[in-house]
Amino acid sequence: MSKTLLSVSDLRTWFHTDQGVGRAVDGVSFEVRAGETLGIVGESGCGKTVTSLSILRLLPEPPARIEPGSSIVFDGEELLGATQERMRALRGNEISMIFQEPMSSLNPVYTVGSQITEALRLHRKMDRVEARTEAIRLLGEVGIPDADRRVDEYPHQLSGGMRQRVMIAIALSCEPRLLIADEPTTALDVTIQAQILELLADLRARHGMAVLLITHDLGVVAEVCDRVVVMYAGQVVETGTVDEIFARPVHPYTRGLLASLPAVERRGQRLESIPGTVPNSTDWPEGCRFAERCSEVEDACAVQQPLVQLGNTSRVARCWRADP
Amino acid sequence: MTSGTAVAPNDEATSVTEGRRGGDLSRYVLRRLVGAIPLVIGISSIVFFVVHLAPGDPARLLLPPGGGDQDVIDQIRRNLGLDQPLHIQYVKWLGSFFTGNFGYSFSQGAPVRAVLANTFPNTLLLSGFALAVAFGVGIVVGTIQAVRQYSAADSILSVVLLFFYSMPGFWLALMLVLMLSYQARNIWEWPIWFPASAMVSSDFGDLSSVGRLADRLWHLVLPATALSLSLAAGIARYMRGSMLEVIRQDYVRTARSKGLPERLVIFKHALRNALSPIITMVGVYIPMVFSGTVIIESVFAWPGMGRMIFDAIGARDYPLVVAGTFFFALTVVLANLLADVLYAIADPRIRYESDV
Amino acid sequence: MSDERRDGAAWARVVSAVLPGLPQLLRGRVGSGGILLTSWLLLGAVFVRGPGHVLAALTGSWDERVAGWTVLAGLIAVWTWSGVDVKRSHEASTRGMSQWQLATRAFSKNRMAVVGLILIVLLYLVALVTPLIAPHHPNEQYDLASMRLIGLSATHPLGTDQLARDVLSRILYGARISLSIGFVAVGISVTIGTFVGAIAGFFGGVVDSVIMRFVDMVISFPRLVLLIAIVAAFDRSFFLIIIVLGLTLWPSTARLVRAEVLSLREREFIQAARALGFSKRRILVGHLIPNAVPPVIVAATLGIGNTIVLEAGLSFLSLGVQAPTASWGSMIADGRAHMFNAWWLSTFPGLAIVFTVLAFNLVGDGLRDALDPRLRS
Amino acid sequence: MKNLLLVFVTASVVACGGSEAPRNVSSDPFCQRVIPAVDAWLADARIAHPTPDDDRYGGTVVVGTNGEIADGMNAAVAADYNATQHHQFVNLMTLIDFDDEYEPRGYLAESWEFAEDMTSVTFRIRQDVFWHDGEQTDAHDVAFTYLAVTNPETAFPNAAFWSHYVPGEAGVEVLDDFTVRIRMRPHSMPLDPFRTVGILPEHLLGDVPPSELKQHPFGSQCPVGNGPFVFYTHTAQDRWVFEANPAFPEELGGRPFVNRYVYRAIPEQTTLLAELLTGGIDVYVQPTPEQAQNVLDAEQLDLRRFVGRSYMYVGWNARLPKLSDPRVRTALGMGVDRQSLVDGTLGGYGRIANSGVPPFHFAFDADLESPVSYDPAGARALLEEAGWVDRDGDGVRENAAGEPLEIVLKYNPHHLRQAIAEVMQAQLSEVGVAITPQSVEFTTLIDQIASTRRDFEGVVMGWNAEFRLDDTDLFRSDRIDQPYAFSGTQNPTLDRLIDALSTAVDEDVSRALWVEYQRAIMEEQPYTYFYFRDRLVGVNRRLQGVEMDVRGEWTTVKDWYIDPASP
Repeated sequence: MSKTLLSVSDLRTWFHTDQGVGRAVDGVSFEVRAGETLGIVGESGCGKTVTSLSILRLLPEPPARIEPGSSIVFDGEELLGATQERMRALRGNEISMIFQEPMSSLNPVYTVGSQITEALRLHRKMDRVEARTEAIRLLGEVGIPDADRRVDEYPHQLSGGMRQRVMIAIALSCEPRLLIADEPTTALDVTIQAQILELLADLRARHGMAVLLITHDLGVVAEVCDRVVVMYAGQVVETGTVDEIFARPVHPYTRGLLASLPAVERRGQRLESIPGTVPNSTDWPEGCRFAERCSEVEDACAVQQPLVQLGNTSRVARCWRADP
Repeated sequence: MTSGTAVAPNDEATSVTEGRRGGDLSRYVLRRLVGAIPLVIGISSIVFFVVHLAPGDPARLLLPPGGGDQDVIDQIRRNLGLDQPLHIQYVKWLGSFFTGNFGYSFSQGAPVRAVLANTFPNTLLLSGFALAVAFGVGIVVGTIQAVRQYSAADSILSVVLLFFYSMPGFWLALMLVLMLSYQARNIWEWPIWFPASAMVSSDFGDLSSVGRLADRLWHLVLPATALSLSLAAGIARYMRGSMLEVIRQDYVRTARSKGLPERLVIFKHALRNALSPIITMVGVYIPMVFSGTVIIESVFAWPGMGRMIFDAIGARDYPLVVAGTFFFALTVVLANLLADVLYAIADPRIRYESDV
Repeated sequence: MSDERRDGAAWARVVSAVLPGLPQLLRGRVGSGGILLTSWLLLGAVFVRGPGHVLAALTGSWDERVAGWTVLAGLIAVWTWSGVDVKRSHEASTRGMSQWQLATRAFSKNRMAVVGLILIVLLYLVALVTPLIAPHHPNEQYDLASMRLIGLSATHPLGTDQLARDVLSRILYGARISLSIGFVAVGISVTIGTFVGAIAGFFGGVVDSVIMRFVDMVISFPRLVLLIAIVAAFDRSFFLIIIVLGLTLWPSTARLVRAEVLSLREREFIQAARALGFSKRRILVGHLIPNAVPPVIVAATLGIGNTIVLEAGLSFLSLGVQAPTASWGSMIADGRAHMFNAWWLSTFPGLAIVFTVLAFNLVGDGLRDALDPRLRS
Repeated sequence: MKNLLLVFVTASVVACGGSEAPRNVSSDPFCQRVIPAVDAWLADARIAHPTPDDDRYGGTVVVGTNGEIADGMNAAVAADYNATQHHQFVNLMTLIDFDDEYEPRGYLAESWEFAEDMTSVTFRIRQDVFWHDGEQTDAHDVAFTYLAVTNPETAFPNAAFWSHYVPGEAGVEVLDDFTVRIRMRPHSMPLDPFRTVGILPEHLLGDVPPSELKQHPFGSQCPVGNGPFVFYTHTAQDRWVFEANPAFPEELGGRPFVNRYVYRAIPEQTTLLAELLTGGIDVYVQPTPEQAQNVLDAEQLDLRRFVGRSYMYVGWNARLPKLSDPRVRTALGMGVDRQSLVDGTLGGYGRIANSGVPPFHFAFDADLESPVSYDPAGARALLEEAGWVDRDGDGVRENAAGEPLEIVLKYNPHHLRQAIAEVMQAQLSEVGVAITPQSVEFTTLIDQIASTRRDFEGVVMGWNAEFRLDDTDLFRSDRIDQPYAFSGTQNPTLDRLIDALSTAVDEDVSRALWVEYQRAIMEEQPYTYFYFRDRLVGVNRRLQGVEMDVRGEWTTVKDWYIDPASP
């Protein structure tokens, strides 16, 4: 097993607002190993995006605050105590990130080229000409045709898929060891989605970087991930390899998610959905947070459940019925 | 996952080449200019009739109190061509207009063209300077306020700028005269004080060229301050709003995720986007500045066109009023056009399809 | 309900009966608490100072009646409102909040805006009860030879003016003029602007271009020429000033509403209304205009302040309200000749304008932040 | 964008700053021809007449007032006070001027002689006066000027000046190059117009059709005078700059002391005071009465005060039935405490007027008992007598028909006029008259009161009295439809006296008639006369040689000098 690149433990990112304290991320732990692809899945509002932004410390503080006791260790270095300067040295260089909305993630008033070269010149100290050549190369690498022309175009002249490719090029530019991809395909057409995922997988293989893929779509997870973290209401509810999770989901929530996935073998059946919505982060239910929506709820669910390791595997789940 | 790096299908053809943008720009400017002609002529014509229809007879004003009889008044009217029917005067005015002659200003005793040539540049200098200061201050303050939303600095800057904005312009101007001219020089004996009026000192001719530049700037300080302080608050307010919107945008987060220092994130990525809507405000602010000059030029005895038009209306100096408002309107139209062009330059997404 | 809470409620009700607004204030609701308490204190002071006066005013001249009834009705309203509010706030629980409640909450978070709002409420109350609190008649001239331009004194707290009139009383009466000019002129311009803008935005096409070209022209039009021509052509009056100001301010509202309607037009609920076959008029008046209201409210609030300043500018150009009626603008303009030797003449009305306009702007900014979800943090 | 604007602004500041002295040279062909000629002549004259070795010579003096010099130096079309002052004492020359006893003395004219029967006057012109382009000033210039101002096509504003002179060619005769005779009908003070109207250069304006004189660039773009100061530049609404004329005749005082005289128009009085206090201007013409105190308080400043020529009055429209009764008009005057206005709003710098005869006039009778001294009780009685009684107890009097005595009092926005209107409103309400002040923009107001519509009831106005008084246009019955017959009273006594006065040559006869005239006016009360306002001038003490009296602020401008001891 390769070494641990990123280790998040007991991460609590809370939002302090007038309406109360929103415990968006409430004690999340997981780790990413070098070269692997870890997926984080969950419905919107479960805290997965906040988790990813917390790693790069990109959340506006206030209102957000990473509570004491949390820890994010990247390659042996504790990030939560790091200076802003150190964080900037890491961002875009060691750890880079691509976002959900390719339409709005690129600055509309600068050319694609200048947005790529920015990171190159900052972190890799290239001069203007070198950076431009490298930018064109990167655009080619992410599959943009006519790269030497496109490099001078503005984001609005590109399609959504192309823009996401540009985002990936920016993220790749400094050969990061960890790429955080926050719902990279959600806003794209299905055909483009597949291309982008393929591209990501291919690049990971070539550059040997780890990928932390945030998504709500288990289908995506199945396609590209090695391991999965399932999040619900600010907490991790289940962890395991893709095969394990898909074959033997333990937590009722995970099962619910899987049931709502269209599958070839279940054609003709109604797709199931989980009733209800994720509760408000200022007002998590006491006890099991999924209890209200759980079809298998019992009295014991009124008590907060710890994460339980399943057997001697690396799998953990947060349900009292998960048999060890 | 075999050939993931295959060339992506060119799913959308949105590319517009730079060359076409350039061609669009000049055609757009031309179309706007042509469109502005009826607007400006329309405004001038309305002013022509409004001023003519206002009661009062300029010829009477040219008589000293106590003297004169109706014959003299009639003769003055004949000499000035005011005895002709209004439509004839209008046609004559239009004619003189197209020859660039603009007629004769009887309240200033000089051809309108000469009067405008002497006063309009002064007004442009004052308003240009005031606008530059107002936008400079407004943009800086608005940015600080947005970056530090709801902080003490945000509130204090708001209140300070709003305080000046809330002062009636003439009162602010007179206060500046009282404080920074009289009090500063005579009472507090500060080393720096500013002249209360005029564009240059009376010994201007004896100064070196550096001295002359300094003298002009020295005289600009009070009127430009008075004019710009009231504008800066509005600009800062829009800038704050615009900046607040922009710094919540994804691309600002992208910039941060690249590891850019905060300074670059704000001043390179956010500011340029936040500025675009501010640029179009030049078009809104120029008429405001021009209105402001009427009062400011009076207080500071600045020989400009705002004050000139006001006096000309009082004197029913029709040719001067009409020509003056024509140039004001023209400047406003050109400024709007300039603002739109600048906007388009600042924001590459804008194409000149419609006159926004 | 716990005992503690019930005790709290009882205590709050007692306090509210004596000092309405204090319970709210103590619970951190600066906005409603501040408004209730300061209004209570102001009106109460007026009443206590001369209950006889207040009662006599109820049957006096038109001015006095308004003042008298304002005091009585105001006191009762404040007292009841506070009582009801205290009772309700102890019963109510957190429910889902409407857009307006969210906005109210966002607004009351903004301390500066809340202070501005309290100031505005007080200003309007003062303007209404002026006949009961002004120490002198605003146009009463005392001895010209000995009483003019007297500085601050006990009989004339803010001094006397160039015609030996009491400056404080003139400022108090001037508040009525300045505030009504601001309010009515903006009312006129907002109404016109909203309809013109809504029609242009809704119908689009030729209607839109014609209207907007006209608006462009009015905006580029040197407003002053029009003002002077109108003021020269008609006899000067309070209403003329209001109309002139009202007619010159509408184009910006029209642009604002048009832009808003253009974006609303494509939104789902309007499309739905269309699909349901609602008439154009009904969509425009029933759906589009109400939804364009928030930005218009902001613009109107800011506009009132601007109009008060603009009126002062007109006074400087001798185009303001007719003497001897005092408006703040005309008081500064008349007092500016005495800036070197009787500073109080222009300073106090000037400060009155500054604080009023400041208050309107703070409230306007607060509203903008509160009503525009994009600016909420 | 910001940078762009800054570049623009800096560029324009530099562009303006880079030129020589700020001088507007008109592009008009006339000016293009004339200005180089003046410059050349002035350069020569400076060599020919070196500045005397005296440290009083030199420096720049700046005078600030709140108005422009409308129509500039063209004496044939300009007649307002500031313009006339500059014609008389700065840029042009008049034939005669007044000494400090207000007796005529020669100026451009060396001497003059009346015909026995007073039907003509013959002037001898000085032979050492030159136009500022080098041409000599002679009798032809005088004749040209006379023809121009008496030609109706010129529309000389003060037509009443010439009502006793023979207009046109028949009225003027050049006897030789330096002698000219002007014909007239015998009348009082026949020299007066020649004190006011500056002589114009025939060689420059002789070809201009009279009806185009007004529009000629000579007036405010490039005047060429012959007086002690040479025109240098004029910026509209800003300043006139004149330079000392080194060739000004020694006999008349020679070259002025200051090198440069600047006239500045500063519309805002607070700014004017600030400029005077901070040394931006040396002379402030007409500070407000309150500002006078600031001038007195400043140790570097000196306040000059002299009797003014202008008086303020309220004109009643006697054409209206309710104002046709002299008793009503008298009562309106009696109901107002005019002295309190003089003491209050004028700060004591003025005196009550009872007629249009100014205090400096030889016929002014200070002892004349006015029937309109402040007397509210008397006013009430007089109104009762005229049939105005408060019949319905609302505090306003009504006549027998029940019409209330309500009068709209119009004024143009000016603080002193507004004060009169406001004080009248307050004080006349005490005697049962409802006055409604109404501010009307000046041009509109003039139109309302001077046109035949006479759309007013009462109006606050001011007149400027000249040394030679002539109220024909105001009160003579046959002028009732002329513009300035505001009140429209018709009084045979006044008609007779006006006629007799205008032709009375002998001063003693004239004085007696004036006394009678003042009585008649007081009786008729076409106006409620308020006051003559003193002229006040704030002067920086560094400026010496300043003498000011009723002749005007600029009377001794060529003798002003900057105290060599001043910093």
